[in-house]
Amino acid sequence: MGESQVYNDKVMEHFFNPRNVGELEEPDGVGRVGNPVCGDIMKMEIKVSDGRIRDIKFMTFGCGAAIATSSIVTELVKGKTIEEAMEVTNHTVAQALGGLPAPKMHCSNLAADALHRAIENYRSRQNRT
Amino acid sequence: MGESQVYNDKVMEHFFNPRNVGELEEPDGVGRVGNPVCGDIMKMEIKVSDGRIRDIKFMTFGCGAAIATSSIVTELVKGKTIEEAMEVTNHTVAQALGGLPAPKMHCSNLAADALHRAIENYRSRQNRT
Amino acid sequence: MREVYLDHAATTPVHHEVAALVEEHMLQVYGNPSSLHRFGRRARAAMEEARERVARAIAAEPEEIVFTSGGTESNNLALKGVAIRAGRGHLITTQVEHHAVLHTCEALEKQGFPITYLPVDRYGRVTPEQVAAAITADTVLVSVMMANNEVGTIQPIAAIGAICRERGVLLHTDAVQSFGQLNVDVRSLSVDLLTLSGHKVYGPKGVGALYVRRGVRLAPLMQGGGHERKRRPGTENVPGIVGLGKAAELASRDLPERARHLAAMRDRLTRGIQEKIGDVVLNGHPTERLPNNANLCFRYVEGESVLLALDSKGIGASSGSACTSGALEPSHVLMAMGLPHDLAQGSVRFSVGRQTTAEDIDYVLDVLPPSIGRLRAMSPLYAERVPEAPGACVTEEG
Amino acid sequence: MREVYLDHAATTPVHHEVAALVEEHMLQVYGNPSSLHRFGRRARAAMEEARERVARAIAAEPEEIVFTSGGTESNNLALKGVAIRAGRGHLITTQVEHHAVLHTCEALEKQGFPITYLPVDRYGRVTPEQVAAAITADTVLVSVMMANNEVGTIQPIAAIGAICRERGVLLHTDAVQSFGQLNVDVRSLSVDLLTLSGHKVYGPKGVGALYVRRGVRLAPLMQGGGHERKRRPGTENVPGIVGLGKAAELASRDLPERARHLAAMRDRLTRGIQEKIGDVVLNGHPTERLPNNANLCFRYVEGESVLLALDSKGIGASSGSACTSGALEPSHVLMAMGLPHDLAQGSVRFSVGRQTTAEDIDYVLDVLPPSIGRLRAMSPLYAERVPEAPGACVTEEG
Ligand SMILES: Cc1ncc(COP(=O)(O)O)c(C=O)c1O
Ligand SMILES: Cc1ncc(COP(=O)(O)O)c(C=O)c1O
Repeated sequence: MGESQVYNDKVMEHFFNPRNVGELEEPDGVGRVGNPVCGDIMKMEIKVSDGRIRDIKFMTFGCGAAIATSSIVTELVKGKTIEEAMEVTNHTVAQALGGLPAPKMHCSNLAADALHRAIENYRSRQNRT
Repeated sequence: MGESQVYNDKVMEHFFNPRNVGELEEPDGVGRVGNPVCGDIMKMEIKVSDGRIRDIKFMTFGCGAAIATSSIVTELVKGKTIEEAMEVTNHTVAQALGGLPAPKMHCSNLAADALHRAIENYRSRQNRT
Repeated sequence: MREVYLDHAATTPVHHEVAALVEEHMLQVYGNPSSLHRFGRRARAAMEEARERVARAIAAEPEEIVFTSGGTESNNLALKGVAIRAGRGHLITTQVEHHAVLHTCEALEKQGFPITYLPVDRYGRVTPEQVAAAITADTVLVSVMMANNEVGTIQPIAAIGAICRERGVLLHTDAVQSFGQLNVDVRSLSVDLLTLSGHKVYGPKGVGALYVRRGVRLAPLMQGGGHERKRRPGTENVPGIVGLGKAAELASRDLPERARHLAAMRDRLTRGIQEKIGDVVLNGHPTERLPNNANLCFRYVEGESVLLALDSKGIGASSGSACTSGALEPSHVLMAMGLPHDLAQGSVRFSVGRQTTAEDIDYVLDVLPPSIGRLRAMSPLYAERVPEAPGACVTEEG
Repeated sequence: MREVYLDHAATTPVHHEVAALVEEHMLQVYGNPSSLHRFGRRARAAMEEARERVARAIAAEPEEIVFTSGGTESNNLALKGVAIRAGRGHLITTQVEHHAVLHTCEALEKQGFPITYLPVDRYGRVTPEQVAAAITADTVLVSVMMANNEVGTIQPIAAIGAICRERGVLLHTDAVQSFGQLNVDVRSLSVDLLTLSGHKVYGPKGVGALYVRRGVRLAPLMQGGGHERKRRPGTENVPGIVGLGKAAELASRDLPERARHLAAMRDRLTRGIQEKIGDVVLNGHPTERLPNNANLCFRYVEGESVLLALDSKGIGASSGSACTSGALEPSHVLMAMGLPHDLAQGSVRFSVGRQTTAEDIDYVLDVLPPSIGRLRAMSPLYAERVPEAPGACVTEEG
């Protein structure tokens, strides 16, 4: 194993170079989740047109796993249809990162939930208009 | 303490150079004791004249303490009156050696007993004649 | 890359004089101290010299020192040893003890020993009055740590000791973190049992000691040969014990100088951080704390992410105790001090050591602000922050 | 003066490669394996490599190895761990186990676990049939040592293992003495738990291991952090563990060569003694014995006096086990083998090691005959001896 990290290289890469950090000017949907046990808080904002996620940004308060999962989920769904995005699960996210340490699987792997909330928020706004 | 021995120097000296080892030609008294727990066996033979122990020899099967106590007891009583010799106790013997390790105090410290047996044996022979 | 180790509360590098002695004894003084021959006697003499050194360092008698495999075993032996020997009885401890005490208490609780876990104030302290009030006619043992491993808070052991003596109750203190940083004197503390661990004072891992005041009887944890006056069986770890003896000697010899150096480095770090990074809170007692400990919350960011950032720059620090840093539960110590459950794990513990230099600290002060900045920039809590509410570690949003 | 160490069954000098690794890890790889940072990860990696080495040496999986503070703790953990976890049940062991097993059984007996102590034959052996006959519906664990530390007798563990598997009973074996002398393969032995100790195989003191077959659940002996998969708390003794790993690797790599050398030295000694000194009896099994062990009775003289004489010439040997050589009780092993109570302590154990040379042996053969002669000359039993009665160790006189 040598000096293996707690997290694999891909997780660390996303932690140190997270994609799509920040907030959107006028988001079409906003999702926010918090895990009361770990204290992680994630916010996802999406820009949707023609049923596709054209832009996405996140803000995360949390551990390495929380930040890396947020980052990769934005990469996974950018350009995807919202139906495709709804199929992304926390499990898909962990897989895309090449795995997470066992205790982090349930605790800090909320990014897909945040995304789904954002999509739901987008849909509810659509319904309202 | 440095590399202290289990036994002090005096005990070791008596162990390595025991005084009065052997058997007498025609002993006036013979004493034998055995400790069933340790398996030590001691034999004391005395030669008495004018109420004094003129010669004494021992044979011992036993540990370092058993041999050293046998040796010193012969030294202590040689030339003494048998009354004086009867006053020598196992405690006197241990003291004369500058002390014995605690577990050896009761177990391998039988030399005075062997001596007393020899004196009693001498006395009983006297009575018989 | 430069490497800076600031996790001395988790474990310390072995002092080179200690390491040399340990190696020498592995190769040269290899006898079994129970053997009667010269090889055994040399080993026993080395071990007894080490026992004298440890005893001297805490003002005890050599016969009062029992060598163990470390702090965990010493704590288990102290608590179970007294409780099991008594057969029944009530124990008192605090909510901020090390797991080696807390989990042992829980195990004893399951065996029918009632336990009182005293709460602490926001600095992590108990008062002698709390202990006095908790003592009942059934109390057999009080166990209060001398200083906390996570936040460094020092407990008023001498005052607690006086109360326990008066009430005829035994007192154990876990001095694993204090030894080498505070003056540990079993007489003036009035303790009956005291735990030490080698690897926290530049000694070897896998060796510790329990001070057992003369006359205090313990049931052993294990059965085997009659080693350590029947209190701890097993062939004695002579090289480790000799190493502990040397480490103890050095710890007490160098105490004032070490404590001064530790405090200077720790203060350089906290002051620097507070100057360069806003919204930082120091956990634990402001003054009654170990000289080497700085436990900090960087508001709006989570602890582990700070540790990862530090690690990537070669800096080793920890969140809470090393034992739990692999787990996800928030620190029971910070929780007991009243930090909210979901945020208690946002703390970072820096613990400096005797070889920590000003350059090490300055390197941390260079590296840390941009890392915190980067993490805050992606924190929703930072974006939404309200003016600082003093006292709270991190502002929870609704 | 020439010094010859022939007490390798009590403990062994640390192999220089092992000592070098231990020192290196004390100074360089000082992190706490529970820490997440690089210092901690290096320590964990070193520890896990050691775990793999130990596992490989006994044909186990790394997850099946629990590191402990030594053989005594491993034995306590195995027996109490199974018994306490089961809550109730019957245990079977033998009368010739090490005190770390026997006294643990006695402690369990006091807690209400019935124990069967199997008797042994005059060579110190139990049979698989005895074990089979002793197993009841309540039996939860059988513990039989692989080879005896005093007389070197090897037990038929593989056959016992087959019986235990068939009957659904767990089997523990104390392989402290066997490891490095016999092939120890947990699969072919069909054991569920197996004890190792570092210091008997040229590894460090204060570190051992317990093999716990996958799926076997144990109650821990101590409480604390969640180390060693919750089976053994306390900061891991990384340098010691690394040392044990190396020692285990060397032990299995060098096994055939070592065993050959040990047997050659042992045989040179016993043959020489039997040629030069009459009335000598070899205790233990004539062939099913450890290659390094020669346990002898010199008739008509007592064991300790022989040891003192040897010690004065620089030779280290022992009577029975090191643990009891300070005590006066006769060896429970020799007693169980049927030697008379008062003479069972007349034995001398020579145990050769990997560095023992023919010159060492020849030195003993020079020094020993006059010493025995001198002691016999003052022995009343020798003076009164009757023609040799074969088989008995020392002739008791009426
Ligand atoms: C306060 C305290 N007590 C006990 C322990 C346990 O000591 P060890 O790791 O030597 O078992 C530690 C450290 O781990 C500690 O910080
Ligand atoms: C057979 C046997 N089991 C257990 C032990 C105990 O091992 P340790 O001394 O490492 O506690 C020993 C040696 O002392 C032994 O010979």
